[in-house]
Amino acid sequence: MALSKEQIAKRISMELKDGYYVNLGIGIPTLVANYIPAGINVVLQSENGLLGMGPFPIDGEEDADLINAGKQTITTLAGSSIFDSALSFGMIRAGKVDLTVLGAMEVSDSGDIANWKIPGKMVKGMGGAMDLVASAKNIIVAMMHTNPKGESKLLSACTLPLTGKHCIKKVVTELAVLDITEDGFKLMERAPGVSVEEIMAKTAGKLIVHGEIPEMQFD
Amino acid sequence: MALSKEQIAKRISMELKDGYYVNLGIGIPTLVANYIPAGINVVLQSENGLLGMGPFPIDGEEDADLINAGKQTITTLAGSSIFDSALSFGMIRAGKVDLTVLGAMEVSDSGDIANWKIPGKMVKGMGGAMDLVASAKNIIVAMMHTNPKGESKLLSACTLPLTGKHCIKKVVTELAVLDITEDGFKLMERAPGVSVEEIMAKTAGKLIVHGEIPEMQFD
Amino acid sequence: MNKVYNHAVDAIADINDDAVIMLGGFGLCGIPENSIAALVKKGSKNLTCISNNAGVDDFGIGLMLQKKQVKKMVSSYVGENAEFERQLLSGELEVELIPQGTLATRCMAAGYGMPAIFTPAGVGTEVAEGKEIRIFNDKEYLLEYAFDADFAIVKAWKGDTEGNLIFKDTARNFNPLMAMAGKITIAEVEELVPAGELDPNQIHTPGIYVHRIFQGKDYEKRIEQRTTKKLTD
Amino acid sequence: MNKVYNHAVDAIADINDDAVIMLGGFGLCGIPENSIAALVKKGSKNLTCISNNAGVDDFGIGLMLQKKQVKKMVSSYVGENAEFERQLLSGELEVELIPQGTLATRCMAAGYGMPAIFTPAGVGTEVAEGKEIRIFNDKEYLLEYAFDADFAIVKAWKGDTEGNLIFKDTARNFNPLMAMAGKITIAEVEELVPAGELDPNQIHTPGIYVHRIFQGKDYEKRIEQRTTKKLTD
Repeated sequence: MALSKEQIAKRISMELKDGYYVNLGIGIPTLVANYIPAGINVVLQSENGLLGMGPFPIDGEEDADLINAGKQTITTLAGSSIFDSALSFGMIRAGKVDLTVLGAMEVSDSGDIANWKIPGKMVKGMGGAMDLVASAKNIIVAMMHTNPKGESKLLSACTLPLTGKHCIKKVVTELAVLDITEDGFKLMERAPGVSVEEIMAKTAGKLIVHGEIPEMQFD
Repeated sequence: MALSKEQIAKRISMELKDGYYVNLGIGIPTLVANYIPAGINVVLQSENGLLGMGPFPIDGEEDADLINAGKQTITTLAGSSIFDSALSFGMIRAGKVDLTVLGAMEVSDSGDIANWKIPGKMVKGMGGAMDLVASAKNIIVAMMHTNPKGESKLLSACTLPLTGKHCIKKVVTELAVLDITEDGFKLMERAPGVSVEEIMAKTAGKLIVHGEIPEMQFD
Repeated sequence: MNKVYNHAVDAIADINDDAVIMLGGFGLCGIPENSIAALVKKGSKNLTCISNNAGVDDFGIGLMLQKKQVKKMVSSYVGENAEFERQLLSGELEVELIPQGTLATRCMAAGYGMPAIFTPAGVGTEVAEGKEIRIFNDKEYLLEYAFDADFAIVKAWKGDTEGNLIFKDTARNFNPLMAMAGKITIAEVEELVPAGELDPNQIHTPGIYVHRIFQGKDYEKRIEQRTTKKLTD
Repeated sequence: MNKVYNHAVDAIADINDDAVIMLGGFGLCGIPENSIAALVKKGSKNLTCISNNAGVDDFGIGLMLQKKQVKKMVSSYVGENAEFERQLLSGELEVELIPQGTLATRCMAAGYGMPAIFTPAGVGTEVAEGKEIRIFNDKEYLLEYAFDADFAIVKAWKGDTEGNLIFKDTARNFNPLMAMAGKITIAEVEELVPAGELDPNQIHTPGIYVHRIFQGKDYEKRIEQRTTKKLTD
């Protein structure tokens, strides 16, 4: 059975390690914060200028001066620090952020990503996405395997304007976990009950299937 | 009569304008701070990372954590700000410092300056001098007209390794005030009682003397 | 040298038609509300606005868009604004989209007197078109130029009469970067104090970068995405 | 993930022979006294030290020079040290002199992930020899590269268990810049507090840049040029 968005987030949360600094994009990536494994400490970065992003404020305690990169009111935590947006992207560019999770419209089997622009539609802008994908050492894409028309979003080459090239390391969809290797998408795990055949059918880019593909394990 | 070092400093202080941010080098330039004209407000920058440098502390109140670029214990003033050395040179490079005063071993008639290295002698380093001369819009050199051997320090070309090229705008010595123009040193003022002939004799670089040269006026 | 102005109207009085201005803030957080209101009142036209976002329809830079004062927006993200979209699609408004980190760093570069910087953001994308690419340590970088703005308008929490600024929480964002980058920098602050009241160690923007300062009033501080949880959560 | 160390000796235990290290401080102001003492005790040799100055004969990096631990100094100014001069003239010690602003900015560049920066400092001088020159707006600039250091060792006033740092007065100097630039950054602080005690708005170095932190002790804070005035002045 295909994963829910929450399950995709939960599967990605298993990639977190103690002491990681993590930047979570808008959408499914944001949900990852809800599944940080017990016993490990992860610091969330918000690229407008905050390390140590806390949960939403309690009703009535929201502060217009304290928002995240999604413009949501948030809180700080013990140990938080605030800085300007240049230092924020500076630490991203310098590789100090250990993991970046973001959504995508398309990912190619060579690690290209498209997630900011659809020709013919109003273009809102790339925000910090191009900086993040160009700089982060470790980027996981959280997205649906196919678009609403049922077409694969895992392609041999992106059709939409790129956000970045050769930068994505891993993709987690409702069907599968895939590493991006020199040889293309490498199928690592299947969603419980989802067949390798279904994943093959819905993956347009080069897919490598080696041996038995385990099902994802959730507690 | 040739100016004292204090008088050189005093003459330079007449170049200050209200609201100026000023960086003063070690030696005679430091003395300029003692002659800031009444009624104008000048903010002193110390390139290790301070705007609003105050006087030396009162005996017993010196603080090892508060020094100037000459490593002397100093104080802050109302309105001071502290920053790191990159921002300090950043504001210098960005042209935010209105006036820089520094000493020199040699100055050429095209505005080159040499003040950091004597071949054959132990070289201590350029410190911030190269940054200052390369970046400041308005640089005045405070120095003696001749070296201890009696040789002119105002040359057609520097003989010592350069600190910067085409950067000095004005030179104030114990004998004269000279602007550096496209045509060379332009004699602007004489020290009281010093003859144009003496200045000509002690200036090796190209010297322009147009009309009557006034004596410097001190209150 | 008095940097203190009494009113936003005076502080922005010489921002005329065709000026290139930077406006601090991220979304509606930390935007110079008083200065924007004064600019709307003054009515300067054909402005080029460098700002991470373009406000919403009825707040922030959106108010200037309503009055068709903006010729060009230089931003990283311009959603949340229907009038903006209308002007863009009709060709009345020009937009240059720049990656957020590049935008921030190009402001910083101006404040640090660095004419250009290198960033990998946008390599391999349409952002790189026409730009110089340079390889360092086997990685490609774009050469991006420092901004050159006639005015920078920023909003701080506290400021003093010397122009020193302190920002609060994530309302800091682009404000100190733009404060460094304007030929003339105008800061509006929630609280203006005499020089000497702020700790020199806690200044975010040294006064040397700030040419005009005034105490703003009636801050609305609108929240774009009010997200909260119940006390019982 | 525990960043807290109990002793300088543990924090610097893996700084071995041939390491490239940065040391914060300007003159003797804001130098990491405890870490230097631990390095002297450990006795690592052939170190390359990037530091604005080289201490004095019997304090600061001078203590490492006495034990001949330093192969190369990368500094802007190295006076005030007779043993340094002796080693330099005898060829035991290599020195690379760099303009102070360039030194600071090359540290900052590393912390900002910028592989290189442009500065006019040194144009037309021997500092420019062999370097790429580029003209922007009719002015010449040198291309200077970000530093690459194995370790950065800095001294702060206060720090917390997350590695956040606050510096005091001009003891800030190169410290936050080097803190950003080390592959591994070690911070010694006068006072180490639990996370949450420092105001997030007043952090000078965010903890993401700091890998190890310890509370130093017995700070001598020697003054190089004690200049004072009499109360009656």
